Amino acid sequence: MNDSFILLPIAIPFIAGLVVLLISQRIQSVKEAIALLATAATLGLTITLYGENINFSIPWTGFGIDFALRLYHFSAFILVAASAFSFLFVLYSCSFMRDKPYLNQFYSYLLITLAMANGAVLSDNLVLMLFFWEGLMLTMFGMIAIGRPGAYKTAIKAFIIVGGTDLCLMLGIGIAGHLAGTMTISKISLPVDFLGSLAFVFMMIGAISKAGSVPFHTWIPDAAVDAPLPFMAFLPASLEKLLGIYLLARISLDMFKLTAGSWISILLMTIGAITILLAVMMALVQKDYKRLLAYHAISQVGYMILGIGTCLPIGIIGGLFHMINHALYKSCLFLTGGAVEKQTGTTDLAKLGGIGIKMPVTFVCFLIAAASISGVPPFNGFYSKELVYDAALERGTIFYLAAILGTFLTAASFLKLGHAAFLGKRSEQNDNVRETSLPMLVPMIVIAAVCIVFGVWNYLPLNDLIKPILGEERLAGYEFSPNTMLITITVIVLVGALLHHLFAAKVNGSGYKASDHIRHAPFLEVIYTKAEKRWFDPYDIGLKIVQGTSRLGWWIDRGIDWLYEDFAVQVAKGLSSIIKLAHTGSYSMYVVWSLIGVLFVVIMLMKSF
Amino acid sequence: MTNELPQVFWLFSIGAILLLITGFYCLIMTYNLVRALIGLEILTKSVTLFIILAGYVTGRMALAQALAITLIIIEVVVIAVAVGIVLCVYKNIKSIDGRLLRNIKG
Amino acid sequence: MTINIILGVSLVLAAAWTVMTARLLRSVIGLALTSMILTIIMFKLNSPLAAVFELSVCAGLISAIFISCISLTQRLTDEQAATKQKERFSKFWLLPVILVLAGVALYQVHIPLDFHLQAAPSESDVRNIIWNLRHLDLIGQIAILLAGAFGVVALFKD
Amino acid sequence: MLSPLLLLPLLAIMILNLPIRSLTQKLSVWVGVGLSLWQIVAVILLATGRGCTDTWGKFFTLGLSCDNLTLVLLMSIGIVTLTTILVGWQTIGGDKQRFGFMNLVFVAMIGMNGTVMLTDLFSLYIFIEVTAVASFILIAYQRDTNALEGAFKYIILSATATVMMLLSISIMLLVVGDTSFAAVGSAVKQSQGNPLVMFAVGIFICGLLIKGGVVPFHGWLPAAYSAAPAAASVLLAGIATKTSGIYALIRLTTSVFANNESVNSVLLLAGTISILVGAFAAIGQSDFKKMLAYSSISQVGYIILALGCGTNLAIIGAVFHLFNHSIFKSLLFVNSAAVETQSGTTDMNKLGGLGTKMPVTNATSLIAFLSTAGVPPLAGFWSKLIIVIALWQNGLHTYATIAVLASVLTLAYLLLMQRRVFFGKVADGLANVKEAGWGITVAASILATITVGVGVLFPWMFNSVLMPISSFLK
Repeated sequence: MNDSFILLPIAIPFIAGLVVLLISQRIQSVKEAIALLATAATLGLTITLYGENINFSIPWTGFGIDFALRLYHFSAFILVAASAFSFLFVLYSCSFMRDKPYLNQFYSYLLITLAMANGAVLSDNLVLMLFFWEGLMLTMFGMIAIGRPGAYKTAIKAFIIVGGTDLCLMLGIGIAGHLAGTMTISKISLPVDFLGSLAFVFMMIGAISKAGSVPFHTWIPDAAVDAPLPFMAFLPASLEKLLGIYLLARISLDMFKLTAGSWISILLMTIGAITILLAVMMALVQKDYKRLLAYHAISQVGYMILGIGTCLPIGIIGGLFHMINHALYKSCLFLTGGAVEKQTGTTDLAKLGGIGIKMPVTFVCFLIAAASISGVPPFNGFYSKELVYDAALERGTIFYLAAILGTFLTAASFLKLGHAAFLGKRSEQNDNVRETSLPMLVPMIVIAAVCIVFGVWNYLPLNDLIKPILGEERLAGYEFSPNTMLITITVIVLVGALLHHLFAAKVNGSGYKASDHIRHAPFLEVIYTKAEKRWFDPYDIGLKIVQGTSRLGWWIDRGIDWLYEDFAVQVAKGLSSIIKLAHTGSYSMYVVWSLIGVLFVVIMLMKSF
Repeated sequence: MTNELPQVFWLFSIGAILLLITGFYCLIMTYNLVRALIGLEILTKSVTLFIILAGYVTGRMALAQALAITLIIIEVVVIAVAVGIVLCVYKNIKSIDGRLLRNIKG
Repeated sequence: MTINIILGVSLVLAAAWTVMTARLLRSVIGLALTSMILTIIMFKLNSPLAAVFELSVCAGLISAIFISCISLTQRLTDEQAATKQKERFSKFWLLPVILVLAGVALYQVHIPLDFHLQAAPSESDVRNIIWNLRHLDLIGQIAILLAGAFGVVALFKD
Repeated sequence: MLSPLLLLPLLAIMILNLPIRSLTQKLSVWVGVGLSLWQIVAVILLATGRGCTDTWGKFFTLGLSCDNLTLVLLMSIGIVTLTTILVGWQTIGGDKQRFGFMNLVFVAMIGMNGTVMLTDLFSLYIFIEVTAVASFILIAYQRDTNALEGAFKYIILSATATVMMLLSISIMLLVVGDTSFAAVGSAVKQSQGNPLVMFAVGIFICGLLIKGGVVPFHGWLPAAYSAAPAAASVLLAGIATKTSGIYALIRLTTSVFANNESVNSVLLLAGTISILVGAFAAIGQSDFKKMLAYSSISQVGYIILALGCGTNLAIIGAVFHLFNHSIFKSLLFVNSAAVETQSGTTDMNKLGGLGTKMPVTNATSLIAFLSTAGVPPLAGFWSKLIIVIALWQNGLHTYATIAVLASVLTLAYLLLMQRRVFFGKVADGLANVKEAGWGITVAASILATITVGVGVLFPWMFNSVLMPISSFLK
């Protein structure tokens, strides 16, 4: 195969994106067809490229910065995933985005995003990667901005946060390049001394903010409401996670020599644990379908960062497996959200309810994805989380507890979501709701099916996709048989979550009759009765605590938000008004300034005499 | 004559420097637009004197005179255009007070 | 030398008067006077051609431009002029002080003039330099005169 | 091929002003378009090594010279003049008015072309003054009070600048006995320790800084840029002040005033202050054009900063940024002209939602602002990158950091501009706004294409086009 084929995954979507932008809005179907064709072609191409090892390099700007691309297991894997998701989203958008304004921009942004993402994944040069990375930021900005009329505020917030963290990434790249003496990623191998760790932390900030971790997450929930829905499913839910975690994995596996005991490992795990808990608590109190999902999109990143942060092969495998799983089920969830929005016109949970019967396929897909994200066996989320738990337990019980608590709360919130949206009493205006159209259903079904496949036959992705990334040497001596004890704990936790939901539903009086048979089920009854007698009170208190901490989390969340949004703006405004006051408009004043300037320059030049 | 040269040079240099000070003082302190232009003229005179002086003491009188003549021609055009602008200002706001020309600030 | 000192002092005095007098017309006359003194100085400095230009253009043309400008704008009444004069004095009393101080201070300084001083007669003709050696400056002058003409047309039309 | 760049516009003015006005008034615009296009072609020819024999120049003693720096500037003069003429065509009503405007543009063209080609300090003063006088009149062309205010401030500050420059020239005459670049250059090199020479160098630089609008010499700039008629502000902001101030500064500091440590530190400081003051002042503006004016101050700061760094790479960055800046800042001003003519205001509080009404203006403005803010892969990113790299390599880490951080500020205020003018709800009374006329949209499209093209092709241009620029550094 010709080496320059490696350029095509970047070139095809990019050119298609430009073409789509130029086509008139009136011939909508042509646009859709081009977008579909381009993504399909990219997908096919990346699949054929899978398994190849290609190094491609042409001289670029000088200073040792070449246009270097490298295709190997890891990047090929991410390429396939990104292309597949794009294809499905275009298919979905064909139906969802119809009748929405700015359509031409949407498709071209999506295609260019794909091109940039492919470029960032393929590049073997830090500066080149940065180039694509920044391009991604632009298209992201554009995509949020074309959502609702008020979306600009969100877009700017996202832009500032992402721009700021990209600045960190730049700094990190600068330091790393300086230390290593080369910008070629595959040649860099740095020890984690003072400067090295500094570089790592800067690059890590860039990576995890792209993945949407705390404290760089605040734009995601806002974007969830403002941006077009396929965007949410596409960027924050899947593509950015892929990229962010890809970069994190690259820097922690290849570029830096991390060991399990280093403080960076602890730092990563702490960030992971905090992200899991903070975001999931936020999710629990949400009242909007999309916002709730968006907070989960943040929370799940915590598992990946935790997994990679353990620096144990099992954890890394778990983190990466979780990354791909998360991309699957979270995009599926967002797609169900889009279907619900399209059919009912709202994503407010208070106005939804009981539409599960009206939209059975969507509901089933939702169930599968929700079970997956909650870590219910035998769906895929369960297996990846198991691996992360295993690694976390090995590194410290506290991380394990955080992870398992996160699972509990995740399950609780999804029970709530499913109950409120699809079950329960149906309001009158939802009586005429129908199942959504085929192009929207297909991606959901496909993704849900993959969720099951990756769950039941989990050795397939593990052996063929994930393990080659780490290589044989690192894996030597590790077994990946599930730990029975951990599985048991998980199951118990999940059941607990279910019970909690039932009780909460009952106490809140939302009439969940289906709880009866579970209540009298032979084994559960024991636990259940116990729960009613002994566990209930602590439970209630526990709920209060959870809500209290959620509130606290909310304040922290808003505080971080304030720092980005108001503080910086106020400082800039203050300085600006001082400068404005100084410009009085009097020409003699300006002459005086100039003369003072002249005096100053002359003194500076003459002081050596 | 020759031994007086530095003294002559320095004497007129002082004169030119004082003209410079006068011109800038006028430019800064006055509000009247025409007077600001008169300040500019004084500055120009100071510079002309400098150039002539430089030519005189280095013996490049012809060059200095050529430069001075060019300079005078250019400055007269600038002043003419400036006076035109002042007159337009007067036509618009019936005043040549510089304090009224502070609409664009900040 | 005495004549030189008198010339220099009167140049500065004329300029100071130009700045400090209240009536614009007198100010313009002061400017013309400054110009004339400068002309004499230029003659003394062996630059007759430039001196002629200074006299005809600066003392003549520019004064004419200024006077026409002043006559087109509103004149002050005598009372206004009187109050203006007071105002001006409160604002400009500093100028003579500065001038005297700076003059005395500069007179005390003897800067090291380490360049080659020579009062040689002009090495070539002024006209030769203007017309034959500096064509670029000529083009510039033509351009700026054109610009001035367009400017006058643009600013004074109708 | 060099002297025609001066003489053809002069000839054009002469012929147009023959007493056959009824004919020439209609022709003037076409002559302008032809002249600027010819200039672009001539530059390309010169750059490829053809047409170097100067047939006309034999009849004159002009002392013109041409190196790669000159070519870059001539190119941007051609492009910006072309767009100015297109915008003027659209925005200035009446044949007679337009005719006068075109004449002044030609004069400005002579001034700028002369400035970049000459080799004599005094001629430099003359041609800077030609450009300036043409600019004064262009600013005041429509005779509204604000424009007159801007023009008057420019005259005062510009006169201050010329006094500085002439003072410096007279000292050079005193020390050197001549005013040509070569003579002054060698004399400055020999007399490094002479305080008088340093003083002369210092005030000349100050004069140029005033002309270029660098903080704290920038007082005239916001007024002049924002009050000028739409077409004039394109010329002024795009190229006129850049040639007379910044180009001259680059030329003098690199080839005449011998790379000097203390000069460099002055430039570094002035550049940094300009970047920051300009950016912060721009954030608080509510007037479209005034924001652009302050942005111009801030961008010029980058050029000065790079110049202060003094290495070859930095100067390439400065020249490249000068070119880019002239393109994207003209583009922004063309867009402001479109907004001004269509909506009748440049007050951003009264604007909004024009994006849907004026798609071309919206798109090109987006490109221009992203390029200004230094977002890859547009042209502005590369020049800023080169500047930052050069600063970093030279050990000026603080300045490099400030330069990077300030580009975030640039992004912030231009984003603000874009949002308040083009996005959001359509403001009251703007429901019937339409896209600007073809002249403006064509001009905007040309400039946008150049910005994008240079940005995308940069990696391939770097070695073949950009690096050779430094050949003038000898």
